[in-house]
Amino acid sequence: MNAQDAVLETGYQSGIPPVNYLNIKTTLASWLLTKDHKRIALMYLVSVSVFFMIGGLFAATIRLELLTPASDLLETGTYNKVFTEHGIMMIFFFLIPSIPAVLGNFLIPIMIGAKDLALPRINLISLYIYWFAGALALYGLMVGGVDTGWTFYTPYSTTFSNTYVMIVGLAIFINGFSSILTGLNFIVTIHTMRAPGMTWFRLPLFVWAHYAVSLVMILGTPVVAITVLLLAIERVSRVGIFDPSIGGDPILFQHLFWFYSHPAVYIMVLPGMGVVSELISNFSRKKIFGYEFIAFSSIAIAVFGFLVWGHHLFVSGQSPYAGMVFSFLTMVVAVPSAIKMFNWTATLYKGSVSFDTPMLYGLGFMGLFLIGGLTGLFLGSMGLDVHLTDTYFVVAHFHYVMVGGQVIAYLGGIHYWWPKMTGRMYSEFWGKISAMLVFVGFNLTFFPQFLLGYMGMPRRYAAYPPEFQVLNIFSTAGASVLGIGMLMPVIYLVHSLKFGKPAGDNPWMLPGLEWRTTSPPPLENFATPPVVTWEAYEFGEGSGLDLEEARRRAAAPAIL
Amino acid sequence: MQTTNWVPLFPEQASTFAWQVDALYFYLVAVSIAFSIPIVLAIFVFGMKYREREKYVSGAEIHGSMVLETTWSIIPFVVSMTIFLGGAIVFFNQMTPPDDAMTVYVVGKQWMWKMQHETGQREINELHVPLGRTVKLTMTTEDVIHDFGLPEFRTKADVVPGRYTYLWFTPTKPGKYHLFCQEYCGLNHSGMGGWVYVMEQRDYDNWLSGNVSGQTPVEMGKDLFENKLGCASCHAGGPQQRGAKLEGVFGSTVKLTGGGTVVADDNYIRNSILNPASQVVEGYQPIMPTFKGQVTEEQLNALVAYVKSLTPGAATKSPSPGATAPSPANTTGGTGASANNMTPAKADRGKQNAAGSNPNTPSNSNSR
Amino acid sequence: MAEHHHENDHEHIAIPGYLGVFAVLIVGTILTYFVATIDLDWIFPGANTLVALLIAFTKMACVMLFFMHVRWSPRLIWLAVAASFFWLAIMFAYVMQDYLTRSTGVFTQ
Amino acid sequence: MSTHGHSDKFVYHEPGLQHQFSDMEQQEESVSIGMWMFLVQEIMFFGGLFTAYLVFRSKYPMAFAAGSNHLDAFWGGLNTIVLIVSSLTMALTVYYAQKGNRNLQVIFIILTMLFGATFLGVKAIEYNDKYHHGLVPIAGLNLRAKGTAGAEQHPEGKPCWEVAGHSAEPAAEHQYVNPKGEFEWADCSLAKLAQDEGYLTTAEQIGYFSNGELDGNKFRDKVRIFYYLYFVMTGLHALHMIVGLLLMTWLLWTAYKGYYNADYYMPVEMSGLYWHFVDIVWIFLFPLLYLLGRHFLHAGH
Repeated sequence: MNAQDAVLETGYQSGIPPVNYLNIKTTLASWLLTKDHKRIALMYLVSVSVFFMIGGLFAATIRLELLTPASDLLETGTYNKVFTEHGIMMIFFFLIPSIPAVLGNFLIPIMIGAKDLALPRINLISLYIYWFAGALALYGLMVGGVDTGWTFYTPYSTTFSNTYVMIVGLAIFINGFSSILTGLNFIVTIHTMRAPGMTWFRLPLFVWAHYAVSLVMILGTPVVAITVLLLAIERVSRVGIFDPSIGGDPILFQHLFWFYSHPAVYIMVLPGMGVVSELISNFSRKKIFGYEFIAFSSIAIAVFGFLVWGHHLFVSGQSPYAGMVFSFLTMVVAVPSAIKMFNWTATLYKGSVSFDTPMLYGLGFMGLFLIGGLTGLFLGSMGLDVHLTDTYFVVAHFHYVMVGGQVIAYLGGIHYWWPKMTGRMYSEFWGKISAMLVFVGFNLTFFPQFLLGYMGMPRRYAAYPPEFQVLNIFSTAGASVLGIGMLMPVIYLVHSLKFGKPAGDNPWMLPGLEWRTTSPPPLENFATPPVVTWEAYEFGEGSGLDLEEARRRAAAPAIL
Repeated sequence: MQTTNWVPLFPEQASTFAWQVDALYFYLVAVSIAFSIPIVLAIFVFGMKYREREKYVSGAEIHGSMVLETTWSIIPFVVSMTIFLGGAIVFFNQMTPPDDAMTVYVVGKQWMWKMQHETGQREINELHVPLGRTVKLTMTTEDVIHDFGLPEFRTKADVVPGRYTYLWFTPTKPGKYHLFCQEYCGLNHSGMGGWVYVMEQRDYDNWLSGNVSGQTPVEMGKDLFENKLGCASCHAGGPQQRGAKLEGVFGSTVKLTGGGTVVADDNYIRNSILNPASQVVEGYQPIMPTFKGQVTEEQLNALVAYVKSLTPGAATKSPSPGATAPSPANTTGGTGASANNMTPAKADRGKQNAAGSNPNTPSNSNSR
Repeated sequence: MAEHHHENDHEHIAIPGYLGVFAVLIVGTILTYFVATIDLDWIFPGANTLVALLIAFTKMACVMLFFMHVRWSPRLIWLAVAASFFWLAIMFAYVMQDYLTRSTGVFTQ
Repeated sequence: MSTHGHSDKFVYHEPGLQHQFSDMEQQEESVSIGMWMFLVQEIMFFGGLFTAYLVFRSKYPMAFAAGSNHLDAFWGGLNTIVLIVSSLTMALTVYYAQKGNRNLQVIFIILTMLFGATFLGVKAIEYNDKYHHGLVPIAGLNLRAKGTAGAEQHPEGKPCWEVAGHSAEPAAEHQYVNPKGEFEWADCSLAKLAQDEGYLTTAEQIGYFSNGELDGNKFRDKVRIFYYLYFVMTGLHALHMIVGLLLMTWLLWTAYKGYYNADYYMPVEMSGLYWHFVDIVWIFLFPLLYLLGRHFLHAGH
């Protein structure tokens, strides 16, 4: 029996299937020791949300402190710790794992028609590593935190900071292996676990994006691991290669650090692009424009992303000639991102666009990532970077990419696949409201920071000259809106778990494999192993979905 | 364009290449707008025009177009190349100091900037420069990485331990401009700022002459004694003097009111300036105000040196304020520095042979 | 997967083969020592290092191809090996391009 | 399929097949790709260290040569041989696993472990030697010092480049105290040599000299960087050896239990990959750390 029959059999079932991965076993052990990628994904979802909350609290504190020029709410020392912890929590414990470990973990096996990831035990191990590292980081936070900035620049972090650099550094070192294992798992899975008929060019772009990300994780993360290790050794032994007093070189640390940490930016945003590709195509019910180009631009970004780290070092004492090379390559990386942008836009053309909550997030992503990407050019262009680097322009830029890009996409993805994960539908009304709030609040928060940056307000300042205050007030005001917008989903999503109406297996009648199994899916994802006979993003008759029936049901008065 | 607007969007253009940076900025803003407007417009138009009319109808069967893809790969590439070139040119200017530059040595330390002019004047967190003169900063730091950032001059450079980095600008407008440390450097990072004063040549010369720290300790002390602090009004000889006579006092033993004697050595003089009431010389009223907090260490040294100089033969033992001069710790190994350590290092040796080592030039001597 | 070779057709190398590779490795080791003791700087400075590295690479190739069976592995494995060395090269090249051109922080000196 | 005597007995129950795979073949492919991806990240992990080595070697070649010449190439070479032999035995282990020959499997695993242990033993000897000669870069860890030509208290009035020849054979050793346990290095003759022959790098011209004079202390600091890298690199490698040995112990147990056969021996093969990788790392560490300055011993003087 092939997938079409499976659909006909289970396709329109609108209740919660009696047996699914959530209720098949309910003991605590059945969760903590599970090897089921879906349960692991859910546990990741909870964990990263916790870290996102913590990081968010720090963000709020920062904005409050910056409401006034003087450092009156926090002393400078506390402020330094706060922005450092904000960066560490958000980057290492939310942004990097969020989409791959939650959505990727949940969806990749389903999307390629597999029973599970290729290495489920490794998957569980990576979750525990993540938990351990997170706990360690939180411990470091409890005992006094760290104040080096998330970049840990030497020699401040090795010699001069008297905060808990060791603990947090160790946490980051350990956490690295969690994401290495995840990436490793994805690559293996995508190579070996595809269902019959699921050729490379029938893969959803979400999977392509994650393939690219996994490459970066495997090739980049070990380098930052060894770098942080060297940092730790040097901090303990008081001697090392970053120590200028014996002829070491602090800038070597920056090289090694950014060799990973710039590609890490792509680790954070590439999966977002994958999600958005799904959203745009599916909610305009039209095959995505230029599938191959989007797929390969992901790979291109992953590869070129490794060649540009030096643009963080234009003013740091790096050779200006090296700066030239890095700047040039940075400009080259802009192209694949542009290609994606244009293709998404073109996908809307002659589509049948519906504006459900996930789509709102998708469109929001396009707008914000557009600005984020373009301002990246400002910073990649050396002459301008000399003026802008280490100012709020940089802060605004990477928040546009990280929050405006990655977080928005993450929220969109969560809304999009929520019915599949839980079998319940959230309140569409509140969904739309929060999407709007997030978009508005975000822009109000971070756009003023571009202006502040060009005026020269330095980043990581607890106290700033009074002429910068007006824009900072705008920013803080926006932040409060953003905060509300971010909290609302937590409320109505949790609420929907109990009271949301059953979503049915395929609420939007979409062709992706994940919509052809029950929601929530059974333990091994499919009642019968699927055989793929349709192209990616095939919305017409070729998809084998019974759209007529679906229309009839849609026309019928909804049962509430 | 004035920093006095209620929302100033642009810092002043105060250096020769500031306009280039701004031009580049405007070019990029233009590019950004040129790219965003069409895309955003397209999103809105398509969104409205092709919004879902009937449920579950699939959109048109368009899978892509080679022509379009190549177009919108090539155009962004070309544009980004123009951006790269523009940036590279401006960067080249920012990194290429003219030869006729006047050098100022800068040492960063947590959390202050120490400058020294070639003529010997020292400043802290302030830099006075003449209008229109090209200034080249030779910078290093005693501890962590700092960054000498001058937004109004549109330039900035990290200051790295164990090596020199350079920065140059030619101020074009008199005024007072921000100096920020823009590389995070620890606890008081946000306090590690200051001002750059751009002055007309005339004012600058006045400032130079007004700034005593170029003088020898004795001259400086004399100046303080007679003008700045007005000690002379009491201590200068003469019938109606209220303060003790200082000529020849150094090294002698003086009687104190309420008995007891003390040898008038460095510490005694120092102490009498800071807490005069503690050891009053017999026959004088304890009326002298304390100068604690009004005189810097350096000025104190100078005063002591001057008082000594009033006693023939004692002056030779005068302490040199140079002893208190800063010198970077972490300069043992020429780090990434390579040749750029050579030039100043040589200059340094030169100075040692000639005018005694320049305190703000990192010396190559081993700090272990 | 088309490029898959089942590992069980493992007659690809037998005892003599392994011993041969082993011999090569031993010889390489001894060779690398003696070459290191000869001064090759008359060819060009650093010639010694180059020779040492060439030998090391040969030895590595032997181990990978025969001991690790890369020679009989699917294309993907070749790709993985190639990729890792490519990325190593990136790291070396792009870090060194800074150090080799970093005479100073400014262009003209 | 091999038709080896042992295999039929195991053919029905495929011991390792996990639920997510449809067949053994898919599982084997997945596992081997997974292992290779792991090795890729290992390569990048050591890659960071090699980058650091490259940078500082290119800055301070003479200091690195001096430091390297003081390492004992004999022990290093011996260890290389030992590792290569262990690689051979490991390869043979896999070979006999494929053949489904349990006994030879077990024997060769034991041999492999023996050679692995030998390697660690030799490393221990070397580390101990460094400790006694004040060559541990961390201050305070060289408390029990023995003098040799390479690192001994600075002879009075002698410039650092005339300290007795720094040849590998130790001069008459004598105990002496190194109260602070400082890193010790007196001999900078190689820097002198390079200065005379005029191939100092710019970094060296700054890094070794104070006021135009060769400065023994500054040279010592650069040698210290070499030893720092030496200890970190060999230390991490040794750590990988230890992990490898644990892996081997587990392998030995399962092999002894007759867990593997001609149809299922992935664990053996995967452990083999890891073991060979560790061997490869050493193949590079040996020349880079032990041999790179040898020719100066026989060239300059």
